[in-house]
Amino acid sequence: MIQSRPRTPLGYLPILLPAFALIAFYIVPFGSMVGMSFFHNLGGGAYEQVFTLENYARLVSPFFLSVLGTSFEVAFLVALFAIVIGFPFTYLLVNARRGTQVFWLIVMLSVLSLSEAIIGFAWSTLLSRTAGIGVLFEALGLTEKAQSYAPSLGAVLAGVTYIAMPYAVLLLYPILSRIEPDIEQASRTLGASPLRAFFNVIVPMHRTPIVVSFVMIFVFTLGSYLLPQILGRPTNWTLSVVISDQALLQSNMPFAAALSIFLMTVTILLVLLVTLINRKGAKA
Amino acid sequence: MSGLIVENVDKFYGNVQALSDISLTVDNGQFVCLLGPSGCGKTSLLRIVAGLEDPSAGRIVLDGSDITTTPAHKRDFGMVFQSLALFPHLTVGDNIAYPLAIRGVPKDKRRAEVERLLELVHLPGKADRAITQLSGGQRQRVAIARALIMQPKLFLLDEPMSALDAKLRETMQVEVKRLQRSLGVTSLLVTHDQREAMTTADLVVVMSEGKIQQVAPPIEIYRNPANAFVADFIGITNLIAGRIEGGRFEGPGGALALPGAKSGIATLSIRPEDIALAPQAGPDTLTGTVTFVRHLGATTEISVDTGNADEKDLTVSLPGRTHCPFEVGDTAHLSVDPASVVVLG
Amino acid sequence: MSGLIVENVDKFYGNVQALSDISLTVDNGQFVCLLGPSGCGKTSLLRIVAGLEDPSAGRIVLDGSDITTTPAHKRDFGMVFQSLALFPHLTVGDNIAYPLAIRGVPKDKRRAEVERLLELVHLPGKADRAITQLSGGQRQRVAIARALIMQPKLFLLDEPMSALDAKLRETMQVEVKRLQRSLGVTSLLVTHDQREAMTTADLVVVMSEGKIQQVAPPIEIYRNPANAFVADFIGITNLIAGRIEGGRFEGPGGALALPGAKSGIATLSIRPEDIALAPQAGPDTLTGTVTFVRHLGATTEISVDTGNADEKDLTVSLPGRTHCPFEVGDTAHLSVDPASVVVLG
Amino acid sequence: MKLGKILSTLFFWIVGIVTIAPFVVIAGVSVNERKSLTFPPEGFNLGWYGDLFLDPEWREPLLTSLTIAICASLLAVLIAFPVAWFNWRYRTGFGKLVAGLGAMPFLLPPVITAMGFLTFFIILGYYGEFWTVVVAHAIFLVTLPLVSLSLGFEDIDTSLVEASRSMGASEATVLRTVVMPMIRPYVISGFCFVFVISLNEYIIAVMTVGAVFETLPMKIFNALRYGYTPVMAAASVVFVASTVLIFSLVAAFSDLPKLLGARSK
Amino acid sequence: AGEPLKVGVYGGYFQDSFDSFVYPEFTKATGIEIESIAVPTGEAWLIQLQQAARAKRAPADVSMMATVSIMRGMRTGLWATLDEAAMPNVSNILPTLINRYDDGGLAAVGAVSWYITVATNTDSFPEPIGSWAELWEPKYADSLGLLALVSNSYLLEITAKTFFGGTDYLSSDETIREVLGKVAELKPNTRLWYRDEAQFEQALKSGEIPIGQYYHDVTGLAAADGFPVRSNFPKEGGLRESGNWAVAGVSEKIEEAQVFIDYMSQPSVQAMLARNLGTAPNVARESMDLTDEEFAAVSSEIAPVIPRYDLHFERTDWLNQIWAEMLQA
Ligand SMILES: Nc1ncnc2c1ncn2[C@@H]1O[C@H](COP(=O)(O)OP(=O)(O)OP(=O)(O)O)[C@@H](O)[C@H]1O
Ligand SMILES: Nc1ncnc2c1ncn2[C@@H]1O[C@H](COP(=O)(O)OP(=O)(O)OP(=O)(O)O)[C@@H](O)[C@H]1O
Ligand SMILES: [Mg+2]
Ligand SMILES: [Mg+2]
Repeated sequence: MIQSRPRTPLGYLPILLPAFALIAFYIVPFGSMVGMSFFHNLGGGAYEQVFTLENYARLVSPFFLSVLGTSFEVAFLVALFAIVIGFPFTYLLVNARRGTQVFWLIVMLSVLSLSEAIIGFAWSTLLSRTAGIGVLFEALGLTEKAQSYAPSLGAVLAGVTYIAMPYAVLLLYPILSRIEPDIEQASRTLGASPLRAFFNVIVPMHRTPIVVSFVMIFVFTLGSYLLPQILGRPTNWTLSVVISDQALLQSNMPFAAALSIFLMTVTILLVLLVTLINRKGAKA
Repeated sequence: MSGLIVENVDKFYGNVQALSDISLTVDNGQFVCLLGPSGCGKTSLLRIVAGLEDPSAGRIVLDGSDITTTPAHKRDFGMVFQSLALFPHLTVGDNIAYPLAIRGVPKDKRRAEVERLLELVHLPGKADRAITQLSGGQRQRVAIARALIMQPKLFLLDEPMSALDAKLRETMQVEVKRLQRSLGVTSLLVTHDQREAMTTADLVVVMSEGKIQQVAPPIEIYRNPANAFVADFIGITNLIAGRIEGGRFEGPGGALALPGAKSGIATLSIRPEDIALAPQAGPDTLTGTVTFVRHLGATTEISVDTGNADEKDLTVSLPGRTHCPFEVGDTAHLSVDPASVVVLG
Repeated sequence: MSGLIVENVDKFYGNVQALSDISLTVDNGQFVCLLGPSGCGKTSLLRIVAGLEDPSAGRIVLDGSDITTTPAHKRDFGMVFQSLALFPHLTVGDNIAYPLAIRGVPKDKRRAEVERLLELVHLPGKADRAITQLSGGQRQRVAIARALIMQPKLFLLDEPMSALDAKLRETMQVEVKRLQRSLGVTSLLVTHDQREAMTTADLVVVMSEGKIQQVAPPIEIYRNPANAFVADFIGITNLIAGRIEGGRFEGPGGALALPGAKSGIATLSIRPEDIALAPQAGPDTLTGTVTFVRHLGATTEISVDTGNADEKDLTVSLPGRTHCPFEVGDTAHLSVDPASVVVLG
Repeated sequence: MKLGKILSTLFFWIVGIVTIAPFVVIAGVSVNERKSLTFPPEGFNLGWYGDLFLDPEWREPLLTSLTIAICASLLAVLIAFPVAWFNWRYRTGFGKLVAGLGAMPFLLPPVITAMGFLTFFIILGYYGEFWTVVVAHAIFLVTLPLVSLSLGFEDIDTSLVEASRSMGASEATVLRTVVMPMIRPYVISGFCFVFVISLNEYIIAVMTVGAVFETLPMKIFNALRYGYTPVMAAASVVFVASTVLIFSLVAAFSDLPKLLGARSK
Repeated sequence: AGEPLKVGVYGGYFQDSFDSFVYPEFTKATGIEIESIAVPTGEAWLIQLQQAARAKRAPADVSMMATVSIMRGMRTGLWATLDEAAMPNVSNILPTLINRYDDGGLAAVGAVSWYITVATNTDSFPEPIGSWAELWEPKYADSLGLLALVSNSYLLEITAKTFFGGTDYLSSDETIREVLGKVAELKPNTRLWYRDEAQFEQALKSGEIPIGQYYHDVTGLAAADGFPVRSNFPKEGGLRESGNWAVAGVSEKIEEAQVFIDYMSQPSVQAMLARNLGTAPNVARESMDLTDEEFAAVSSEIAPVIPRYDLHFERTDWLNQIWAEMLQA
C-alpha cells in the first residue's frame, strides 16, 4: 500500500527525527566549517571570530594549485586503474559460480576492514627492496638486482588503487550482475568473439555506470591521506595531507577549513563537468 | 548431406541431465518447432545448436561438416532471444548493423542493408530510433532483422514471442512464418505454446524431460499422438484407461465399439470435440454425471464424471450454438466416432 | 439494500484518470468478474472496494452503509492477490491463521480453524509446511484459505490464477467457482482472461479505459456484445464495416442478407465459427483470397482477405475434422447465418 | 575462445593474488619471533595476539574502537531505518530529499567531512567528547544502511503489506508481523557494514576525539610512527578474521550477493 | 586526598616507562597518587586543554608538552603561574629549559630532553659520520631518511649551525630563505622524508635506507638489541629537543602538581630517567652520578643545536608554507 504521502502531518514524524539528525550533524557542521574558513587564525588552535578573506587569499598561490594538481593526478589515475582493473574483474566475478562470488566479495569486504595504516605498511613491505616484489623480480631474473619501489608515485598509486578496488567492485557488482547473459551471447551469435563482445557491447553499454563509478572513486580518492604520506615522496602528498596537517599539526583551523572548501568546490565543479560531458556523450 | 543433424546429444549441468540422447534431422528450408513443458530441455538443445553451450556427448553436423566444437561466433547463425537481447546503447539501425560492423563492412553498405532489413520487417525509416522508443512488437522485429542480416545458415528463436500479448503474438507468428517461407532459411523455434507451434512449424518436435517424444507435422501430432504425454500436452484430450476385447472397449462409464482394435489393456485418447451427446444410454455410450458446464461462447464445455481414473472428468466440447441440455448433477450419455479414437499402448 | 454498490466512482493518479464514473451493483452471493485489457482500471476498482486506495470521487456502499472512508483493515474483506502475497516467513498454517493471530484468537482455536480451511481447499495436513515447499496450485489454495478464514463479507480476487499454467488454471477456476457457490460469499474477481471470466462469473463487467462497457451474464456478453470493443475483446470476432439497405448488408468482399436490419451505416460482428464455406459465389456470400491457414487440431482457422478495413483479414473457423480445401492464395467464398450476426451501432 | 578464456582466467587470478598479497604480509609479520615487523617472518610466535587482548595498551583502544563501532552502527541504523521505511511507504519529495541528504556524507572526501565535524564540535565546545565520534561515524556512514535497507524494502512485495492490511492488521501490526521479519537481514547487513568501516576509520576519529581517546586504527598508526610491533599486524589479522566471519555468517544466513545489490537468482 | 593527580605524558613508550619507573617511586616518596594520562604529540592536546579550560575542566593537571606548544599555551594564559619557592629543585634545571611569562612568572619547566643525531646502518656504512655536512655529499644520493616537517626535523637550525655559523643566522626572511635553499640541496640525497619515526627505524634497521637523522636514544636501544645501527654526535652537535611540564590554569591541584615537578627536577631522578628511558638529563652533568658510558649513551659534551622555538612559535604558518613549498616543489 504505497501512498503518495501520509494522510496526516503526524505521519511525517518518523522521518523528521532522522532529518533533524542529518541537518544538525551534517548540514550544520558543514556550515560551521564554512564559517570557520572566514575566521582569523591566532595560532595554536586559537582563532578570532572576525570576518576575513585572508585564508582564501593565501590559497591562491602556485603552490596550492600544484598540490591540488597532484591530488587530482593521483585521484584520476587511481580511479582509472580501479575501473580498468575493477570492471573486467567484476564482470568475470558476476559470471562466476555463486560460491566463488561470495568468496571474493568477502575478500573485498575484508580489504575494507584493513586500516589504511596497515595497508600502507603492507604495501611498503611488498614494494621494498629487502622483502617485497623486488626479491621476487630478482629471483625471476626480471631485474639484475632487487630494487625498491617505494616511496614513489607508483607506490602511492598501487596502495590507493588497492583501497579503491573494493569500492569499485562493490559499486559495479550490482550493475554488472543485472546484465542479461543473453546480451553477451547475442553478440556472440552475431559473430563477435567473447573478448570483442566484452569491449564492443558490455563496456559501451555501461558507459554511464562506469563514469559514475569513476567519479565516485575519484572523489573518494581525493580524501586519501595516510597512504600518500606512507608510500609517497613529498611531491606526492595530496591536498588532504595538507588539510590534515593544518588541522592537526599546525592547528590552523580557519585555513584548514578554507582548504577543505577549496577542495570541495573544485571537486564538485569537476564532477558536474564530467556528468555534463557524459550526458552529452550519451545523447550523441 | 545437407541440413542440420543432431546426433545422440546428451547434456548435463552438474548432476542434472537436461538432455538425453537427442537425435534430430532438419532439412534445409524447414521450419522446426521444439515444443514441450517448462524445463524439458528445449533451450538447452537450441543453445547447443547455437554453440553457446557444449554438449556433454554427441555431435552437431551442418551441411555435412561437424560443427560441434565451432565457437558460436564462427557458426554464422542468427538467433533471437526470449529477452530479445537488443543492445540498449545502440540505435535500431546500429543494432541491426552490428554483425556487419564487427565484420568491418563499410558504413554506407551497412546503411543500405539496414534499410533493406527494416523494409522486410515492416519498420521502414526507424533506423535512427533508440530501442526504448519502440513498442514490444517493434523490438521483436528489430531482433529478427538483426538475426537475419547476415543471411544465416540457421535461424534460431528461443520463445521470442512469449513476452507479447495474445493478439500481437498471433500477428508476429504469422509474420515470422511468412518471412521464413519467403527467405527459405532453415529455422528452429523453441516454444511451449502449442498454438504457436501449430501455426508456424513444418515439423513439431515434442520434448519431455530431456527426451524427444514425437517428431511429426503439426496436424499429425494432434491426430495421431505417439503416446499419452503427447496426446495430453497437445490440445485438450480425454485419456480413458480400460480393456479392448474383440473390437470393443470397456472402461469406466461404459463401452465403445472399436472395430479392428488390438485386444488387451489400452488407453484411449479422445478429443473433446469428437464426443457427442447421445439421447439415451446404448451399447456404445459412456454414461456419467455432469459436474461442470462452461459456456465459453464459441463452444460449450461439459465435464462429465464417468468414474475415470484420478478423478479426471471427461470433457465434452459442443459447438457454440448447440443448446446444452444439462445442469450440474444431470446424467449424460456420450457417444464417440470410433474413427476419431486413438488407441495408445 | 443488501449487497455491494459502487456509486459514480472516479479515480485519478496524478493526472491519469484510471476510472471514470463507475457505477455497479453486486447482489449478495453473486460472483462478478471484472474483465478488460491491461490498464483499463480493473485493479484500481478492486483496490478501491478493498479500501487499499481512496476513490477520487464517488461512494462505496455495503449492505446499506457507506464504507468509502473505512480503512482496509476494518472492512473485513478477504482478498487474494495476483502475487498471492503469502508471507514467506510463516508456515502454511500460520499464513492461514494470520487474520486470527492478529486478532488474538487463542492458539488451539486457530489450529482448528486452519484445519477446517485446509480441508475446504483440499490441502489437509499441510499446516506445518513452509510456503516454499508447496507447488503453485497449492500456494493458490493457501491464499484462498487465508482470505476466507474470517468469513469475509466480500471475497476479492485480483488475477489470482494468472501465474499458473494453463491446465492448473482451469482446475483452479472450477474449484474457486464451486467453493464460492457452496459458501455463498459475494465475490469480485479481476481478470483479463475471458475464458476465466466465462467459467466463473454469474455476471461479467467488461471495462475499457476506465469505463464500464457492458454488464451481463457471460453467454450474453458473447452473443450480444454491446459494442465493437466488447465484441472484439470477448472471443475472436470479425468486424466488418459497411452499409445496410433494405435488409441487405453491402461491405468489402460482397453482400449478406440481413432481413429486418435497420438501414444505414453499420458494423457487423460475426464469430469465426458462424462463417461457413460456400461452394461458389452467390448473392449472399463474401469472397476473398486465402492468406493463411492454421491447422490447430480442434479447429482449422483460415484467414481470408476480403479487402476489409485496416487489412483485417476475416477469420473463419472450421471444426477440427473438416477438410480444409484451400491453400494460401486460393479464392474462398464465405456464407453467414444471418441469425448469428450482431449489428453494432 | 580458448585463448580468451585463458587470458581472462589469468587476469582474474592476478588481481585476486595481488588483492590477497597484503594479507599474507600482515599475517606473516604478525607471527614474528621478535618485536619487529620483518617479512618474511623470523621465527614463530603467537604471543602478539595475546598482547592484543591482554596488554591494556592494546586492549583499551580495541575496546574503544569496538564501543564506537557498535554505538555508531546502532545509531546509523536507527537514523537510516525510518528514512528507508518512509521512502518505501510514501512517495514524497521531502522523503527523497532526506534520503539524498543521507547519501551525501559518504560522497565527499572524508577529510572534508572530518573537518566539518572538527570545527563544529570545537565551536560547540564538545571537542573530544566520546559521543562526538559516535555521532560523526553514524552520520558519515549512514549511507550504508540507508542503501541496504532501501534495497531490502524494495524487495518486500508491497502486496504482502496490503494483504496483511486487508486481513485486519493496523499499520503497527503490519510493521511488527510482516515488515520486521522480512527486513531483518538488511538491518543486520547495514549494521555490519557500518560496524566494519567504523572499526577501521581513522581520519574522522582522529579529528573528533584523537586527543582524548585512542582507537585501534590510531593505535596502529601510532605504532607505525613510534615503534613497530607485530601486535598491530595481529590486530589487523583479528579484524580481517572477524570481518570474514561476520560476512560469512551473513552469507550463510542470507544472500550476500543480493545484499550487495545483485539481482536475485 | 581524594582525586589522584592527573599527569599526562606522550602515549606509548614514554607513558609505559613513566608508569613503571617514575610514578610508583613518586607516590612512595610523597604519598600523592597519580593517574596516568596519554598525551598525543602535535598540538591536538593543546586544543583539548584549551577546550577543557573554557569549560573549567582539566583533562590533566600536569602535562608534558613540546616547547612551542608551551609558548602557544602561554599566549592564551593557559598555564598556571608556578610558585618557584615551593619547588627548590627547579633551580637545578638548565636555564634554557625554563619558560616564563612576560611578567617573569614561571609557566613551564623542562622535563626531559632528547637528541636528534645522525644514524647509520653499520652494514652499509661501517664508519661513523663526523659532520652534518656529510649528508650533502653526492655519494649519498637517494639514501637519506630525513624528518619531513619543519617543526620536527629542525633542519633549518642544523643547517644554519653547520654552514652559516649558528642558529642566530636565522634572523630575517632573507637569511631563512638562504638556509632553506641549502636544505633544499638535500633533496636529491633524500630517499624518504619520514613523518613517522618507526617508518624510518624499520628502514634503517633493514638497510633499506642506510643513513639519516634520527633520535639518539632510540637508535641506541636498537643497537643494544643487536641491530646493525649506530648513532653518533656530529661535530656540530646533536639537535636537542625537550618536553616541558606545565600545569593547567584551571587545575585544582596546583600544589600537588608543584610537588611533582619539584620531584622530577631532582638530579637523581633525572639520572634515573637517563638510565631507564634513555633521555638526556636537564641538569648539569656534575650534579648526577652518571658514569661516562651512561652519559655518552644519552648525551654528549658537544654543544647541542638548540631549536629556534621563537621562530617556530611566531612564524608557524610562514615557516610551514616555505618549507612545504621547498619540499613539495
Ligand atoms: N545453466 C544451468 N545450470 C544448471 N541447470 C540448468 C542450467 N540451464 C538449464 N538447467 C536445467 O536443465 C533443464 C532444462 O532446462 P532448459 O532451460 O533447457 O529448459 P526449457 O525447456 O528451455 O524450459 P523453459 O520452457 O522453462 O525455458 C532444467 O531442469 C533446468 O533446470
Ligand atoms: N499507483 C499508480 N500511480 C499512477 N498510475 C497508476 C497507478 N496504479 C495504476 N495506475 C494507472 O491507472 C490505470 C489503471 O490501472 P490498473 O492497475 O487499475 O489497471 P488493470 O486493469 O488492473 O491492468 P492490468 O490488467 O495490467 O493489471 C493504468 O493506466 C495505470 O497505469
Ligand atoms: Mg527455455
Ligand atoms: Mg491489475
